[in-house]
Amino acid sequence: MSETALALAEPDEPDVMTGAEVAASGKPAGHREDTILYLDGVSVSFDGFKAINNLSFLLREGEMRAVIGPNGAGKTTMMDIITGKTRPDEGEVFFNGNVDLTRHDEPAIATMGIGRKFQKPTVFEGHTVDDNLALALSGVRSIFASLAHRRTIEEERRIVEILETTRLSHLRHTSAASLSHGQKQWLEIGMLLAQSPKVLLVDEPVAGMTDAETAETARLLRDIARSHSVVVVEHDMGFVRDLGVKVTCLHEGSVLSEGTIDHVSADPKVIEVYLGR
Amino acid sequence: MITGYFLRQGLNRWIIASLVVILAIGILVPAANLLLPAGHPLHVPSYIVALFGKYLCYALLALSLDLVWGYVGILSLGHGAFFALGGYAMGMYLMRQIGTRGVYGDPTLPDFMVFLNWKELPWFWSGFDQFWFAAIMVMLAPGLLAFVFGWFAFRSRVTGVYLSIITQAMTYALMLAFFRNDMGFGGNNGLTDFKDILGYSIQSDQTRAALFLSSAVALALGVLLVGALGASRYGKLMVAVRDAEDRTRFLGYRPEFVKLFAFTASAVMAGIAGALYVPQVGIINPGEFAPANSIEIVIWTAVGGRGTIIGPIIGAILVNAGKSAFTGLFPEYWLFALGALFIAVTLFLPKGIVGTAMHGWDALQRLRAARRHEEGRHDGPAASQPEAAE
Amino acid sequence: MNHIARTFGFIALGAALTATSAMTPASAQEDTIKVGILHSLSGTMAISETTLKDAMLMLIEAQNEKGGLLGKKLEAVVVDPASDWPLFAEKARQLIEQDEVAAVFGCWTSVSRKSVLPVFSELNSILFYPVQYEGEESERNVFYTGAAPNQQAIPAVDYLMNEEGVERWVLEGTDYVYPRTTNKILEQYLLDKGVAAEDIIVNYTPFGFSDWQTEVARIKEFGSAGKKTAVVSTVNGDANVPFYKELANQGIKAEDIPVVAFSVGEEELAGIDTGPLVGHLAAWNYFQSVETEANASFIEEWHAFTGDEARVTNDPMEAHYIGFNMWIKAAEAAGTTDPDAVIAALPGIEVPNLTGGISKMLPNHHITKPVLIGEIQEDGQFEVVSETDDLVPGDAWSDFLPESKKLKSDWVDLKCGNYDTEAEKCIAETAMAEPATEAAKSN
Amino acid sequence: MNVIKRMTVTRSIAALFAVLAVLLSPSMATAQDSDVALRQAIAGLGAEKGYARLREAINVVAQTGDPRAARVLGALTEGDVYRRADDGAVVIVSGRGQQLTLHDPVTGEAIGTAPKSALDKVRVNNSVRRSVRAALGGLTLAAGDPDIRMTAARTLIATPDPDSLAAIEKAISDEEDDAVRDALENARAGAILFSGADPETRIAAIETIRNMGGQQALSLLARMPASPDQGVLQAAEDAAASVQKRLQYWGLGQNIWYGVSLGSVLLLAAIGLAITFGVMGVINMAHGEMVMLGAYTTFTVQEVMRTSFPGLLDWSLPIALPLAFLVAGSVGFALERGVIRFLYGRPLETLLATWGVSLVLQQSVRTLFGPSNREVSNPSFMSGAFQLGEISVTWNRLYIVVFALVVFAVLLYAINRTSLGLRMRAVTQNRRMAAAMGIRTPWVDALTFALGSGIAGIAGVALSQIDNVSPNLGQGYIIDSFMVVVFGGVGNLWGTLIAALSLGVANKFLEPFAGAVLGKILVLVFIILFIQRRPRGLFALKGRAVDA
Repeated sequence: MSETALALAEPDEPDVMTGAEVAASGKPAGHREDTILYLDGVSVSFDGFKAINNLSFLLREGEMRAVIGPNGAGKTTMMDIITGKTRPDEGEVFFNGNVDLTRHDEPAIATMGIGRKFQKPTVFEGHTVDDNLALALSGVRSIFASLAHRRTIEEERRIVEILETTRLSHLRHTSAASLSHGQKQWLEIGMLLAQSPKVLLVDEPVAGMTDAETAETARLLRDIARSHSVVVVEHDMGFVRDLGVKVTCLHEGSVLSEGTIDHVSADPKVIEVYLGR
Repeated sequence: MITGYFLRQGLNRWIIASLVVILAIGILVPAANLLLPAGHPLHVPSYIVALFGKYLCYALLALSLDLVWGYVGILSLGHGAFFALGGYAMGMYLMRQIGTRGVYGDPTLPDFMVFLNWKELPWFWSGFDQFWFAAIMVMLAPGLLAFVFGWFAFRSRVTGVYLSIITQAMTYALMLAFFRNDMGFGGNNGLTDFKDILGYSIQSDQTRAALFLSSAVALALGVLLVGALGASRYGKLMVAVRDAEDRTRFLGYRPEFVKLFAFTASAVMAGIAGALYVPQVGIINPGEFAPANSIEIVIWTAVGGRGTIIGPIIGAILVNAGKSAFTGLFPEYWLFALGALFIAVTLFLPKGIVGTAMHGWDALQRLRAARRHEEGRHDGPAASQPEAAE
Repeated sequence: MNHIARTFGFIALGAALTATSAMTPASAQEDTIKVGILHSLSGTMAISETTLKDAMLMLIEAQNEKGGLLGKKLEAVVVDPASDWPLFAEKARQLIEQDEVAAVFGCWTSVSRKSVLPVFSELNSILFYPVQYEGEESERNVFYTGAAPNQQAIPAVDYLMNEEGVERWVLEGTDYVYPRTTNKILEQYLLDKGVAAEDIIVNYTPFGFSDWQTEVARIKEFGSAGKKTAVVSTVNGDANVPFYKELANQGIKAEDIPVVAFSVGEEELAGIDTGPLVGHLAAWNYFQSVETEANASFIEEWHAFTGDEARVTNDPMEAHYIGFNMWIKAAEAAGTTDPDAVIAALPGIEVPNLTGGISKMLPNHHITKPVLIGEIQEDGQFEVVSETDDLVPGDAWSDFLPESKKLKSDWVDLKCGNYDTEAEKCIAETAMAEPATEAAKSN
Repeated sequence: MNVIKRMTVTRSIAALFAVLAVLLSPSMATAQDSDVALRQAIAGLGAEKGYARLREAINVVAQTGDPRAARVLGALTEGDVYRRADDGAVVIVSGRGQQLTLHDPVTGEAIGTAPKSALDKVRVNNSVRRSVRAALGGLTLAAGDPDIRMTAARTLIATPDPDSLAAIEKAISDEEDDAVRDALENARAGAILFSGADPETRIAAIETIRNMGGQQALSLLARMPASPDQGVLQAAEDAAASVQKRLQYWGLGQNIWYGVSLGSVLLLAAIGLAITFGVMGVINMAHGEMVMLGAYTTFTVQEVMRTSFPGLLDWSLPIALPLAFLVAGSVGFALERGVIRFLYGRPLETLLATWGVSLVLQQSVRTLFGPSNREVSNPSFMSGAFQLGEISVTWNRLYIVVFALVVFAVLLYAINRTSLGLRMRAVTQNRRMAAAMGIRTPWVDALTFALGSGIAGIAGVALSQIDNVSPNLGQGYIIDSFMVVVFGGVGNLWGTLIAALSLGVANKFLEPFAGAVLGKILVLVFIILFIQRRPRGLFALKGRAVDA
């Protein structure tokens, strides 16, 4: 595990945030219909603590977005709300412009085409890489169908393809439990791909990775972003810069700043939040 | 057709081997009891037939627990309840078969109702004079209970220790309920004094042999079922739910249904085990619902090795054979031996006897494979059998 | 690698154990007569049953000192059915089939007896059952040396009615078959005696019940209605200690509301501070405090055998004493321990009991016993306050239950355990004929 | 030939007469004349066998009216009155063993010793004891101590007798203590109810009884002989209804008390488990056996006290407390070091190992102490009950409630305020971080487990007061304990407290309607349903989950 990556996660390097570019922030502009993800005025609190406070966020089809923010900014909770794990107290959450996500639970949302990678890599350790991907493949989801299911040629082809994309071909029959941390992260991304989602929510994909792995992951995500909408939550500023996409900075459950990485890192509010304390 | 399905699921040779062994025992033991004369060195006394018949039922019960615990990771501390319900359904049929041969000679009412002055048969006893009805109830009663219980518990995402404890509460509540004489199940004495099953005397060696064989067949079917389930995509899903429930949910699966199916199927298996057990031991009483009994099932499974198919079978037979032997050999000290066995197995064989053996076997295979530089070769034996997870 | 070795070691051990369990009968020695002892030594019933195992060992040892039986020594085979009812059946089968015992002394709870009944009738052996029970049973292979309800419950109620002037009754029991049946019989008996229905309450609690506050308060309330009230307790085993503790603490004195118990003997009292319980009653066929020579020497022998001066004796022990002596006498009379011969010889056998009388085995396989009512004393013993003049013959079928009133048991002349005196036929026999016809039909 | 159990629990009656005798000594000289009569009457006690004769003899003694008769009558109910075999003299006996000390039945002076074999006990039964009690009621009304007069008055209320009216009225006029006078007034009213007094007097008496209230009033009203007078009947009915109504309100309170008391037992049983299971995540099936060990420690301590230090007998519980903590705690410590430490992170396997441990512990105790119940007596300060209005509160239950709360408070303090508690919390929240900060985590684990087990041992001391002390003791509590901890929320001590009390109260409110068994079943079903609603119990712990 790379210590540098961890160190980078701490936003204590002001030089990263130079070259500011001012852009409008606040309420999302644009219409619900044009978006793949649409959150407006969302709030949620746990035992009086407001984890998300009047959050508005929107993602266009095919867009990749990086979300940054200090610990407790509400990044993971936002993902929980989108994927149906947490119900917002108020506010609107729409997928594809017209599907109200607050009315659906996790499996339903997942089958609609929202895939999620957890902060802590979560794969099926009792299975091989191959089985992990096979289970993730879109298609059979009902219990009874799965009883009689045999793998099709098409499925086989997709698995091979994903294995190549995620550079795991040589580990195909290895138990997931014996993968390295980085390999597990990739496998999980691979499982996301196998789901054929429209949107990928990726939570800290490079945490604990070596520099080489981090770079590789950035490349992988850029690849994916060509055909999918992606939200990446990350602490690692270097990685976010590598991605080269629009950045949203969350703080105390709402959007603090939004724009290019240079713009956001130059935003005095952001600097205040990261360094002010 | 069915065989074809199972074969397509790719049963591995371990399962086939155990099937052969179980069926061979199922045929040879009763045969040695019936056909060989009493003095013959290979003659199996009826006592052993009854004893092993009981073990086979316990093995099926342990296997059913393994399906939910080993594969899906649900530690049920209430599996004894399903076993007992199946047993009661069979017991009720056997009671109705007594007919006028009860001590009071009442044609419909079982003895315990007669001396408690009950005038007519309670509604839930009707239908049990028919074997087919009882056979359905053997599966339906535990299955339904498991389905309803699971439906609520799994949908509310009750997991881990909480789930274990409420399954324990379930069996405890049922025990208290069945102890009540007002329930109409014979209270503490339960159901006993059975005469015959399907017209054959329950005490004859032939009937006992048939019951023994049926138990062996039921166990073999259980092995087949668990093996087939384990090898199917559903089986992989069960293990996936066990290892990372949230992941399956975010992949679009509904783990509650995965669990519900396994739980219900397992309860039905346990019910069948109970139904076969009752005519062989001749009594069913609320003690079978006791939480301690359910814990014992867990222990058999763990001793043998959970998450493996033959593990729970070996565990159930070994622990119970040990119990039978110790209670006769060292009546005052057998609990020490039993207690020590449980401690030793957990400490030294965390994967159970079979799990550990397989682990060793795997390691051996891998070693050989490595020597031959055959990379990526899929080693067969334990692949379709999930490793015991923590 | 180490793991594998250990595993195989384990499997080998297991196999060895299984083998041993199957081998035991091979070591049977020809020059002894084996006697099976089937009492729980672990689990919930160990509390009561372990003593009986010790008592049997003592009796067998004493008999061997006297020269054994039919020129052979007796050998006790002890097994532990562990308070597990199906295990009782399994162990009974093991004793009879494998160890080839001549007779079995054992069981305590009704359910354990019910569990072994089919085994004894199938394998045709003999069981001596030493505990007071609910009656409603008479099996060819079983000899009931404990009290039937008419040998315990009814005399106790008579005593309370006549001596204490009790008019209001609480029938408090644990919810199982013995209390249910006994209370059913008592209720009918009391109604027949002119007690008003509202002056009787029947209440059941579960096994091992420990929180008696509400129940005892209710008894107290019921007892404060003005009429003299008594509690007839068929509360079983473990639940008794907290029951009596609560009675004492809520200040229910024996002078106000006496409790007469059928399941509380010296052994149970050993676990209770009896100070506050003085005056509460128990009905048995034997008390340790009975002053007879036979009893004094029995107690002395018991203390010598156990090496403990504090060990008490109790009623089921006496039942085993009587049963064992009857079996010896019957076997000597028959000249063999063959079950059929002994079963035939047993009815009519008379042996002295420990209370100064001669108990006789009746044709219904129950025995005659005196009924003693004792009051609890400060030292944990009972003081006899009433005793029946004659020995009371045990009645298998109660006269106070409508369905069993007409039944009669006689294994000598009628050869039937449940002879219907109205229809004048043996129910068991008529029923035996039926499966044959049924089988014929199905063929 | 048997163990002579402690002959006398210091019971109120015995104490009462001892005091009485001292108080009466000045009047001895004047009573010289009646001395012969009294001695003659007392000799009658040893004369003949048979309870009816004995009862007559008691009445003869009582009719002498000599207050000194109280001594011998009191001793009679205690079973301390013997007849000397050689001369037939009636003596009071004290001491134990084979050689007994004899006392004069009138003066109580020691008059030498005699072997037990030379004495015949004067046997008594319930009806004899009742006769004695009735006789004593009259004898003690004139006692000097107001407490004794109070007891006498209460006895008179319970046994109304028109014949004693005159005596009561005289006593009322002499009485100076208000409380005793009130009691005597009630006794008079009771006696009037049973007399042939005119309607007005009886109605007034009914009014007095109604104000007295309680179960006893109801009993008196129910028992009073039927009156031809409508007014009296009506008054009696009204009074009964009003008393009944008051009783109902009190009944509610009584039920709550029962519930709290049951809850405190549950709390005691569960609280150690809240540490070993709740905090450490060990599914500790041997928890019940730790409770059992505590109970057996109490038994052992009491036996030692009884044989070696009889004076400290009443102190055996306080002495047993630390010992039980140590015994159960060290077994817990050994268990953690020997077995459980290898199983962290595998909670379900701790279930198996600890189940094995529980079997071994049970059988060890069975081998050591025998399979039967052992007697642990209530010390005198925990015996009996007192009335709080119409609520009857038994002392042992009250002590247990208080004790449970104290244990809870101490534990809470230990966890939240002491350095071990701090380390304990640190280790359970983040083991690696705690280790990195220099906390010896294995040591803390062992101590935590020992603490939980020790608390279970302490619970055993308390439970020995109300339940069996037998090898099965633990088995009876283990399931309930798990229910309480899970219902309250694993890892939350306050949850355990609330859960125990609410389950206790719920159980006791269901019991009168549904019966004990159904009540318990309903509570279990409620727990099952509740867990569906809140899958992590009443007070779910945020963050760290004890998960399987």
